[in-house]
Amino acid sequence: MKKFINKTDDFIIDSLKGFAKAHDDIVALNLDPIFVTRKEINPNKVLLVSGGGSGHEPLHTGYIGKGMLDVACPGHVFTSPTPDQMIAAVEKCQPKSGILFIVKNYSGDVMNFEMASEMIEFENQTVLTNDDAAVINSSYTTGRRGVAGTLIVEKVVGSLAEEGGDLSSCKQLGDRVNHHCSSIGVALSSCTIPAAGKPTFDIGVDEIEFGVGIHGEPGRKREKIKMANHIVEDMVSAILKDFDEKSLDLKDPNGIILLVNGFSGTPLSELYLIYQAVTEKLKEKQIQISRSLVGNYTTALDMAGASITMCLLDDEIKKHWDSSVLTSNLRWGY
Amino acid sequence: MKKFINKTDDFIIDSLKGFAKAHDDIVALNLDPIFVTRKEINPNKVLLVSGGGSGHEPLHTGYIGKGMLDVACPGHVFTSPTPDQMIAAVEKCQPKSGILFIVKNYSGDVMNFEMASEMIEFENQTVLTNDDAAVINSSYTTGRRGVAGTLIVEKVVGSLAEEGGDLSSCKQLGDRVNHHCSSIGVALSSCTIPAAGKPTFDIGVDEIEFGVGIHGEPGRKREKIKMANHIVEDMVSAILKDFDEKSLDLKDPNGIILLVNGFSGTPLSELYLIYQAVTEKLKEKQIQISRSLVGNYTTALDMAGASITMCLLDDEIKKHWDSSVLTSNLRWGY
Amino acid sequence: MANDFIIKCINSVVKTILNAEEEIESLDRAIGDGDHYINIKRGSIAVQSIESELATLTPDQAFKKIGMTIMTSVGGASGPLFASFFLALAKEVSGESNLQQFSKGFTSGVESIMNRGKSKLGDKTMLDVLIPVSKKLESLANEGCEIQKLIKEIDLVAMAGVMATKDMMPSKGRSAGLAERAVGHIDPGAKTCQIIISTVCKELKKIK
Amino acid sequence: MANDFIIKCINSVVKTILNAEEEIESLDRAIGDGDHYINIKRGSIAVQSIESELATLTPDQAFKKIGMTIMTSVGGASGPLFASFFLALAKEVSGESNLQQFSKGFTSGVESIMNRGKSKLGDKTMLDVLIPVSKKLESLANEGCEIQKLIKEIDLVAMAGVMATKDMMPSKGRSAGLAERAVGHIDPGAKTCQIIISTVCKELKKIK
Ligand SMILES: Nc1ncnc2c1ncn2[C@@H]1O[C@H](COP(=O)(O)OP(=O)(O)O)[C@@H](O)[C@H]1O
Ligand SMILES: Nc1ncnc2c1ncn2[C@@H]1O[C@H](COP(=O)(O)OP(=O)(O)O)[C@@H](O)[C@H]1O
Ligand SMILES: [Mg+2]
Ligand SMILES: [Mg+2]
Ligand SMILES: [Mg+2]
Ligand SMILES: [Mg+2]
Repeated sequence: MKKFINKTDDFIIDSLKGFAKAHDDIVALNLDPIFVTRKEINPNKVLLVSGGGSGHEPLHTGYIGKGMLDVACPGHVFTSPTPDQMIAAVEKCQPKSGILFIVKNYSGDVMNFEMASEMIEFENQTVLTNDDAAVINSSYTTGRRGVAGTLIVEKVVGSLAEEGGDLSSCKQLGDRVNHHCSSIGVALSSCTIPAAGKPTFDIGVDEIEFGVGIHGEPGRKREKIKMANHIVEDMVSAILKDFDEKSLDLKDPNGIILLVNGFSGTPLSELYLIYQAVTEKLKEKQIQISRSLVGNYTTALDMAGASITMCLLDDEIKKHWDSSVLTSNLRWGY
Repeated sequence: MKKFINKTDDFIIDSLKGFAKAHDDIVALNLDPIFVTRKEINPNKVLLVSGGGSGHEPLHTGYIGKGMLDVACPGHVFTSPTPDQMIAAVEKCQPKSGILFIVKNYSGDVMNFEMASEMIEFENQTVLTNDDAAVINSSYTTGRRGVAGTLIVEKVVGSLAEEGGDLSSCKQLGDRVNHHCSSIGVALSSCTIPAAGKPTFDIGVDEIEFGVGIHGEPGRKREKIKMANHIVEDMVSAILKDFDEKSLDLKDPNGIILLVNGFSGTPLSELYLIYQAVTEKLKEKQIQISRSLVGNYTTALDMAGASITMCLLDDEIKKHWDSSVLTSNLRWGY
Repeated sequence: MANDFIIKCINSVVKTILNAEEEIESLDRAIGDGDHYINIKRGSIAVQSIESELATLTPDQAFKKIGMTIMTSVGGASGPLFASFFLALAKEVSGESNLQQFSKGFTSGVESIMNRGKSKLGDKTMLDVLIPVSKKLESLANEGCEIQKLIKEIDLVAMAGVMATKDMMPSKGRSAGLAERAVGHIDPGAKTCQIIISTVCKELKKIK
Repeated sequence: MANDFIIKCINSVVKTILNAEEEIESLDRAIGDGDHYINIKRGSIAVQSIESELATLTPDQAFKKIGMTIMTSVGGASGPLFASFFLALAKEVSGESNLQQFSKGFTSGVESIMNRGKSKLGDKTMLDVLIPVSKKLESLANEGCEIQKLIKEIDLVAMAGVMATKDMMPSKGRSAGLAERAVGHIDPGAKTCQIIISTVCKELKKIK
């Protein structure tokens, strides 16, 4: 394992210190327990709190700021944060309009946020994101994972909260955006957790992992690498099938947000190539791309690979997607 | 080699098509010959034209837009563009206030832009960037390479050109910003050119390449991997020495822009960790960090590694750094 | 049950966990996200580091303190689950608890995991070790079973529980996404529980 | 010098280049950025693709066309250099050029490379093949040397030029950053020139 790192135990803290310094006009870092808030906390709005294991940067710390999150609680690499982090963060913020937790659907995240939710005295609700179409949803399983769609939920709900939406409206909108999002990811390489020091999974020089999660969890199937257009075809099919199963019609004239997300080890040029391939597929299907985002927005340490997320728009979602946002890693309109 | 790619010959064109579609509010793509311009060309301002081999995205196409570049001419991967691309681009733009070419100092780039410069009938000048402190400058060599500092030159001169600065002021400012920039890069892995299909250089599992260029050109020395703080110490020393040799005093109260740039294969979390290490070193040296940028801004395909760039500020450079910019990959103030 | 025994167990467990790095880690790499060993190591070392404080507490206070320490140091899925176990256990054991009382506490701890994790026997998790162990423990304790025999039986049940996860389809935790591809792999959390239980059994053996 | 000979040479050169992939590519990977083979391949195929157009031109027009084609297809450092060579050569050869005239044109082409590249003998570039070859070619042509002997000598000089780059310190092009680490490696552009020259020599041999 080769990484820019001092001691593995200090990795997250060293990195967060740099993050907080580089963006000290936007965020403030609390150590012990660890959490990041906006530099200026507005206690009157619904407090949007997210968090989860580290290793997905810029998710979530990079989305703190005007029009998006108020707080993020980073855990160790790929390990959910502990309840004391969320508790200390909301105590510092003293929100007067309640708290909305935005939590990716992983057992660990769900349970730690649940414990925090039970232990704090502020009114709070939770939006669980579970946009990963790779995991077949059934009553039998814990359910689908939350992946890059989470960023869209955070942006859209962030806008509503910023303009004064109340807790139950935020919760409702969050649930709807999540329902309107489907994602699928493909890995070309494994990631390496610093403390583990070796790749999470082995993958052949000519293999890809289809349906991989953002922790390098194995996906639906292992297959031979093929032309990008063909990989994208499979990815788009999986997403369209998912929307079918949700009975959502992507041919809606509102169109979709198309997010081509890199896991961090794949160059921007390849992400744009994927984007191009998706546009061709969607043209065939007469699906309108109304908004686009291409880049490394929800990563998996150093994993090479990418995910595609589609979010079906409606007037409200579109309005809140377009509104101004001023965070370290997503910024427009300001 | 595993990449999201269709045919290696189509790589650049497929990727550019996606780029242009994803940002069709900002840019327009011309095929045959290939160049990218702003969607709306303003023929009255000094036309800023950059370009170079592909593989460094978002450089330069990602910096086209209000307050920065007007045109970028992408070559094949790591291969300078050909004169006909620049010639066709400026003919399309019909600039009335002259052209400033911003060219990274590589034999190929210099020669191709020189031929273009000789062959076009518009008044034009060239700023050659050569911020790479890894290459010892001497009359004996072609000189230092242009690396991530190029982005700072493009931003600052872009601002002056946008507000109506004339050609010779733009040229002068560009040369000064370049002189005020020093960079040094370290690679943890090689990159792989799609058409070559194998890594450009071999590097041991415990080795790093100190002073690497943005094409994976071998650097100053090969050494064993060590703690990030120690790698950063060497990098900062090399840069400070370079400023010494240029007789520029970094302790100036204007302070510096600190750019921690990823080559694309290194996660954001590690870049922030490097940033943190640099801040500690600069504190010791009493050098003021006035502006910061951390991310993948000048990349080398899929190479893991990072570079540090410092740019000594003065009032004019600071003003033009802070002014609004609206490109696909650098955006503030709008 | 005196606290010096609890502390002995803690120290032993830390040692065993550190020795099992390769084994535990490779299991979570195969069907999880590769961090389970690191999580468990961080948690057990955190608990070990409060040893001197534990020494001054009653057993119920000690279990509560252990639970809180795990809750604030481990994270992930295993953190809240192990924390819930100890917090529930703490409620059932009093100052001078006996084996029967402990076994009730153990069962209550396991139920607390089931509630927190919304999981049950057969989900391919740590519960596939913990549920059989709690059942066996309670019945043997109620029978008044001789302690050496009890140790032996518990050890066997725990081992059988781990092995059983191998052929299960996963339905909880990160491995759920894998579906049939997880079949053939042992659950890492189950393995950890078995290792801890077996270590405590060894410590118990030494007393008698 | 008739165009059908030029075309024969082009086809031969393309073949030789394609066969030398491994060799050329590894040289630029060692001390450059790994793209030289791809650039040369792209350029020579582009030239080959205008074969039928070349057939209709006078030699000077053909060389000019070749130069322009290289200029707009190769890029990198080698593109403008090779392009300059052919554009300068085109200016010196007339409709029915002889060896002496060609050798002058060759020298003029090499000078054009030196001007464009601001480079000279000993910089560890293609010029370390081209300059000695142009000198030898001009003196042999002026002496009225017998063609088979000339071919042999040129071949040797080109080979000696390539080998000489091995121990040079680089000062131009991408390898300059490497300094002493480039010593021991042959320059890729020099190798390409030698391969092309040797291929043309082989074609010449076949005529007589
Ligand atoms: N809902 C659940 N109920 C019971 N045990 C669970 C549940 N989810 C996960 N586990 C256990 O936790 C283990 C994984 O723990 P760990 O790797 O530390 O956390 P994470 O899964 O968050 O990375 C699994 O092997 C499994 O035994
Ligand atoms: N200034 C120069 N003068 C002469 N030849 C040069 C010069 N710069 C580079 N070269 C030649 O070009 C070759 C490299 O070409 P190529 O790899 O195609 O371009 P690039 O260096 O831009 O990647 C070198 O091996 C060298 O022979
Ligand atoms: Mg985890
Ligand atoms: Mg090149
Ligand atoms: Mg895990
Ligand atoms: Mg090259």
